[in-house]
Amino acid sequence: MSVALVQIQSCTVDMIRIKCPYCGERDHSEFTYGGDASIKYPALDAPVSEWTKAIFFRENIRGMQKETWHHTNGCRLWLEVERSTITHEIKSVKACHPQIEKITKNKS
Amino acid sequence: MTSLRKENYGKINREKVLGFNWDNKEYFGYEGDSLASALLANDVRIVGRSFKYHRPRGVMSCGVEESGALVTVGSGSSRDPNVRATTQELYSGLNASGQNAFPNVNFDFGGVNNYLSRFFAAGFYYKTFMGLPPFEWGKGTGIWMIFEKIIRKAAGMGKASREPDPDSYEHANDFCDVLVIGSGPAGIAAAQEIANNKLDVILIEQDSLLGGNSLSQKDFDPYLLNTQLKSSGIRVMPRTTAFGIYDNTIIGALERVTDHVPNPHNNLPRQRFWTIRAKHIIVASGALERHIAFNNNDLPGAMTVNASKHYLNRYGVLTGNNIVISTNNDSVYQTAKELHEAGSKVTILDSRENVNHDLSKDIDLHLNTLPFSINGRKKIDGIDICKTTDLSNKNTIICDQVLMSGGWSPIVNLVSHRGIKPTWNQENLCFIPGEIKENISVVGSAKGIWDEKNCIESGFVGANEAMNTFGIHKKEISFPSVGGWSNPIEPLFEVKSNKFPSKSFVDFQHDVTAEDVRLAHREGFISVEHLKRYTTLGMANDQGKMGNIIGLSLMAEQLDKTIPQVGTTVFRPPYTPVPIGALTGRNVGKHFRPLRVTPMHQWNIDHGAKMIEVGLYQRPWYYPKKNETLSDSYIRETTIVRKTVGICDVTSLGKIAIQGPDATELVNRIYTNPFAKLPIGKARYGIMLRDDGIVMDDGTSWRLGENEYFMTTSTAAAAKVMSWLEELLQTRWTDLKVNVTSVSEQWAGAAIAGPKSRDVLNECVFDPSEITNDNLPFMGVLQTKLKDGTPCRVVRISFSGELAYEMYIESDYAHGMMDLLWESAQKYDGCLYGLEALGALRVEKGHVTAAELDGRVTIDDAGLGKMASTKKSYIGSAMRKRGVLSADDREMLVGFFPINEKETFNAGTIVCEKNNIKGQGVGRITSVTHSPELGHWIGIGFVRGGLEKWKDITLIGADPVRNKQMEIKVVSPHMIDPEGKRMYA
Amino acid sequence: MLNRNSAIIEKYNIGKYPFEDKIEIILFENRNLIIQQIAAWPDEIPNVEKFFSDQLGVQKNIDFNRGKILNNNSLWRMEPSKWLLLGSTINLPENLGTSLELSHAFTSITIKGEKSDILLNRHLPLDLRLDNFPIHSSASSAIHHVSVKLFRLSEKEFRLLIPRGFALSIWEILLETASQFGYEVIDS
Amino acid sequence: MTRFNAWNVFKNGFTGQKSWDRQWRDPVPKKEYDIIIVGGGLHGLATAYYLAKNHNKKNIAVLEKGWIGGGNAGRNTTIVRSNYMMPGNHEFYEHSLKLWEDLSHDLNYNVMFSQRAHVSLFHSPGARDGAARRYNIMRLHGTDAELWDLETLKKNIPHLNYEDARFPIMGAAVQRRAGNARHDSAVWGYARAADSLGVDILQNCEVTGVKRSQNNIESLETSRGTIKAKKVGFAVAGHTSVLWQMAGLGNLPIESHKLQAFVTESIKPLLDHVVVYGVGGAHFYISQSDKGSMVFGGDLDWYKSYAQRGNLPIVQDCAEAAMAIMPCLGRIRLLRHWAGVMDMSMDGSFFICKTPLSNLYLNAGWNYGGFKASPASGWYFADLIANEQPHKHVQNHNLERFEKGINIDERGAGPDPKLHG
Repeated sequence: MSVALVQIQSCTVDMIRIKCPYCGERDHSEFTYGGDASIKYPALDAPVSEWTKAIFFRENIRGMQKETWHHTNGCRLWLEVERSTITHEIKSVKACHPQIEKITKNKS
Repeated sequence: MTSLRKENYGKINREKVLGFNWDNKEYFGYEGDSLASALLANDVRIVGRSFKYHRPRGVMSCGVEESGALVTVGSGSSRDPNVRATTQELYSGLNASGQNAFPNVNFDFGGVNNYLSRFFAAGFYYKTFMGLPPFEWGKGTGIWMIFEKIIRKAAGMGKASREPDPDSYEHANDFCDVLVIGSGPAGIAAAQEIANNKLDVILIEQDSLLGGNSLSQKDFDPYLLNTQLKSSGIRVMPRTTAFGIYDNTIIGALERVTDHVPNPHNNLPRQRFWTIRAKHIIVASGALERHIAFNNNDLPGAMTVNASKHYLNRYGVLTGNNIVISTNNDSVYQTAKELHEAGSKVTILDSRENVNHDLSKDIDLHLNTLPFSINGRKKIDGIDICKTTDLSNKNTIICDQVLMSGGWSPIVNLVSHRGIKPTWNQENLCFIPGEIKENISVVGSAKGIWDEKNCIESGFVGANEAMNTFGIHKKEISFPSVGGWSNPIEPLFEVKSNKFPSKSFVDFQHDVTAEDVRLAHREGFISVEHLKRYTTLGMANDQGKMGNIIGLSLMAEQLDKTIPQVGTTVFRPPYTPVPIGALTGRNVGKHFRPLRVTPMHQWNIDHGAKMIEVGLYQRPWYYPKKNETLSDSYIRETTIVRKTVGICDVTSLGKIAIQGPDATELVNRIYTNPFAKLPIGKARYGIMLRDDGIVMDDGTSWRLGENEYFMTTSTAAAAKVMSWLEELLQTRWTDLKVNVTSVSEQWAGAAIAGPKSRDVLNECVFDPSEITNDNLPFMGVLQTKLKDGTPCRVVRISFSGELAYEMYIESDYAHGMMDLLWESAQKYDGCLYGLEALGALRVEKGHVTAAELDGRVTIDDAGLGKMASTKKSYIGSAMRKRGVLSADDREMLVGFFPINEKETFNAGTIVCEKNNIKGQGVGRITSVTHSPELGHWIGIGFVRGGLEKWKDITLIGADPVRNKQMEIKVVSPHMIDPEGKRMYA
Repeated sequence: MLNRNSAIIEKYNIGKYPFEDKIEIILFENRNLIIQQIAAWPDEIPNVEKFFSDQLGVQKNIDFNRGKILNNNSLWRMEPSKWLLLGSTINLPENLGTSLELSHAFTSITIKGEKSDILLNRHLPLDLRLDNFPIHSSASSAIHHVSVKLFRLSEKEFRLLIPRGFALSIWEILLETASQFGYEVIDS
Repeated sequence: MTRFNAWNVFKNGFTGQKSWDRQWRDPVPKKEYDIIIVGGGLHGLATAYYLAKNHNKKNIAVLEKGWIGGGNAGRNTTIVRSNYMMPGNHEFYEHSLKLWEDLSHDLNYNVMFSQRAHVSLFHSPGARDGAARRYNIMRLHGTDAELWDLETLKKNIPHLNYEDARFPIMGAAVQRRAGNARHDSAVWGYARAADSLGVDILQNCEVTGVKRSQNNIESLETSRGTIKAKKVGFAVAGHTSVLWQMAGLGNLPIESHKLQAFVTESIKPLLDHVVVYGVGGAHFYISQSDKGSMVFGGDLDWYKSYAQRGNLPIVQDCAEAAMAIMPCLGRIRLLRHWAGVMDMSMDGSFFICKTPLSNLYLNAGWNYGGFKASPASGWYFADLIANEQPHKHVQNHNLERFEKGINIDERGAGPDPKLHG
């Protein structure tokens, strides 16, 4: 190859809409991003090494990841959202709390 | 000066004559004119100067792609630079002027750059100006910054006002089933078809008139069309530009509400920023005609062919008497005919060998012919032409206008915002939108369909696609094929000149020439993005709408590649630039952020409070008596609190109701100190840590009942703590049966502090016998009533070290409570006190706040290690002592006194050893105050190793940014009443 | 009892403010509105619904984001397991959940008139078209970064609950926007 | 190579600009290099340059998956400053600023570093004192720093909103030696200078796999073939975790977030300083490019992302902040905005450190600070790779600091990457 040519991706702008299982589809600006939902928090008295791993070392997934969002300016549910960190496409949304999840599942 | 206006042409209202001002001269135009058409009609040819060479420029197009006629509209605070004259509607009294020129665009001293242009090739400024010429001697940035000053002055385009923008703007939201962008034949067909099927349609058109390219047709009536569309229930939004398509079929659009109105009403916003969420979008955004790069192709009078057709048929302006049209495609022949019929002499140069067209004999058609160079300086005198086969043999044609058509580029920008890559159509020499997987359809010439009938047909196909989204299925028809000219277009991007330096402009506004592109390539800038950045091609206000494709073709030629191999450049939103004011909407000035006030806000102001911003809140800072300064005032307030009593609004603290059988368990897990055995009717001070063991917040929690707590947080952390509790309960501890609700707004609170506080309270409550030392001991909580029966809550709590209480009442009663308290306090010569005195009182007692708890401090550092239980686990208990967090030489909380008691000091002072005043020092002062009781300044802060290590050693407080340095000593942070006798009194 | 004090009294100027002789918005504050939050334990929701039926005469269970207008009060489901009772309070048995009075936490404003939905959409990103937000719908969202709760009382009549401390600021910005339609502030 | 100076610019004016060379070669990848730097951004190019220049290393390659400078180097607001206070951080950024000061001469490429002063507004006495702590520490390190009171500020920048600002401006903390630079020219300058010292810059050369033994990297699989390396340095901010996983090394204390930047249409000089603002939950910085565009930026886009695209609400937020301090900007039009992917670390500070593999070195976690840091980043990283020992200024900038409780968190925001914006 003699030249460096790259097909440039067009630039897009996000306007993520999150389908809150209670409120319906809303702009993401109503929500607060929490973080990686797959983190398993150790017991409160677990050793430092376990806590260090849980809160400092992250998988930093490039692709679909489960993450939490708080519907801060809405119903205030904490949601588990499955979202691509590349395309921002959202695959699923559900309430984090298992009992709330059950109540909202059938309705949404 | 001659009028070029033609009778019987145009859609302007000749009844309504509009006077306007251009470069301090009065002119006239008609209602329906653009500023560009009015200037052209008045034979004003030079309307702008280019960015780099300051070359004279005229009107080059009739729309948003304009990169020549950029002007400044208005003056004073409404001065609006870089306005495209082609899209600015004319109104009576419009005041416009040329820009980037001195003294004016007609005669510009900056034009000297044009003669120096041989030195100003692409990237020249990377190669020089570093040091003293000619060999860049010197070091550092000094010489560059002298050059920079000159360069900055010469660059830029228009001049912005320095006064606040006087207009208002607003945001708006809308929702619809189908959104159609563009009201040309394809968009109209689609919108009508969908509306006929009872769907909710919004049609957006950036122009003031509907019709798109139909407006360039002589017999087209935009007003009739408007009536028809509205009667079919379509929501029509003219003067609105869809500038971006976002995820989930959302568009951003800018509506120009009053930009065409002479004296708009104050109640109306100047522009609206629309966010429209549709279920399906139909893009009928049309196509733009390209120019051709050849020598001097930018002289005033050079224009796209379609633009001149618009000026004739929409505005009734014949832009030239002797016109040369240069083309490589069929789209110009109809225009040639019409220009000729309107009275111009017309010559066509077609680069193709064989063209089959029915032309009047009066129109000269030169086949196989290229434009080589335009002659003239400020206007066109003629054009040198040559055969495609022989560039050295030139003929000159006398003319006063040169029209160019190098082909058409569908406006694929909006769909490109969706990450959809355009594909190159070699047959039609243009990019067309790639395959779209979302609910977006592209129709008409935006899809590369040139023929009007086919455009309409494509509108119907787009409508069917949209209706599919709603489950309405119509007879399947497919898109007409791309293109539609009877004679194929042939490539003609650049006519190479042998002249040097070349003036074959690719990007007009930024003066990027074909030679610049070749130079960039020679220097190794062989990716499109490098090329763009090195030459600044496509980075002007038009974002390369006119020149990008030509630039790509030149690049492809250099690399010996095809255009699609070279790639497309990035199409970034916004499609057309959006004013910052419109993006901001009403969130300006005092509405930048909502103001949060406590229920006694007005009461505080009425009683003389000076306010200060604390987060979004305004809180009383101090209550000056006549002529008192801040420091007079807070020293008086502090003194009175210690002597008798003071009252302070503490409503801004966060308040959370914690209810349910597991309330105790929750509180016990989030605070470091034990809460499990807190009796009902008692409160406790607590510290919360983050997961990493660092202090997050402090506050109190009161046990109101078996299963109910009332938690207070710091003002700053209120929202954070609330979300944190919700997160814990909904994600980590889902088995706990607890409800948490913010009651920050429900309750107003006042602190009553000082030796006389109990007396004051006794006068205010229904049953004074309740407020005794026995019945309400330190940290006791009482739910009781004011003397008129209004319920309230009282807690005995102290951050001043004095006998003190806080009283909470439902917010609507706050004024009444303050009246009562104040009336009583005055009898004891009490005072109202603000945040400054509050701070002074707590510094004297060594209480920490956000100034100390800066997110790096552990509970031990803050001297509160005793509050960290070793008997239970809580958030942060594992991490709080990791590694060096429990080292002996940590910075620990201490108090500071100046050695010389007359000396003052500031928070932010760095504490250093006497002979080593540098680097990080050994500590810092975080909060200071004058202590009336001690009679000198005091501070709290941190020092490495704590009080033990530095007792009786003189240290230095270094505050070089305030030119201060003083000797200080380290003392206990509890500087007043360390045993707490007063508090328990 | 002490006098109650409205959060927006300083900027509550009763009167007509037409634009081009038109008034298309009417606003007023619902002073002294009683607001109670009822939060059910998730597994007790059916029992709480039965409790509503017994105590308040709510015939049918209230769906998500809907409300029921009763005699002197109304009951709105705002979260999966939370309701707001406007106009009165009831005593929820402790085993079913918790209740909390929030009458002073919000300022309630009614916005009605031909352009009421358009005024709201200048600030709220909610689809207020009647099919999507029918009468007796509710929603939680934000105006100008401030959480608000919205109720639709009729096609052109809405009620907003604004956190008290922000109410004055939001009231001002609503009036600023309303001035392009012409508005009237009437007695509360 | 033709030197860049006024004389040659003048000469070329008469010779059709014909004697300029390629600014960097386009070499064919060799089978093996002594040192491979993965990442052709500013950090990678600077590292290669200083390895060759300071440590006399030969046989170096920089691997870039796209075109050099196409990542965050070309996607930032070009601010250069050294107002950091945590131990190590301050020394590092001050060293960087010093390198910037003579970078044009060093590289023979005008990087247009304009020391026009970095003016950080404050709006409360508390914020003033917070700034005083930081700026005092700078002064005690011998770095320039000052506080401006309101009068001085008004005199220097008269057209800020001193009238009806929601949060009244009370003064500013100022570093006069700070300013901004032309980001692309820094990239090209480093590339040209590194190339002239023999560094192979391999564009379109994406690392697709890492071949390793227990303790070593043996070779890199790339889109242009297998390339062996004695030492490998990663400098791929935004995508560090991806390479790290490719090398089989598990998780890092890094999350990828995106940050937007904005430019307006060109206007005549309006703002002669870099102005920074942070109040009411906003975080905002603005300056004017030499071309005349207002260049500004704000907060992260709130959520984790590898996408180089921004979101609309942040665009509005930034516009609000712009108007809040400069209400005259209302009619100035936003021309472009874009986003870069940031390596957000758990404490907002960077990593220049050794790794579990003996011949792999890590340069990552630049958060917001990457552009200004790039000269020093290259300098200290080259030092680490050449000497195999971290310089004392970066001795705590490793992966172990979290478990050890070493705190170099400039903001004190804690282990939430999105809060370090």
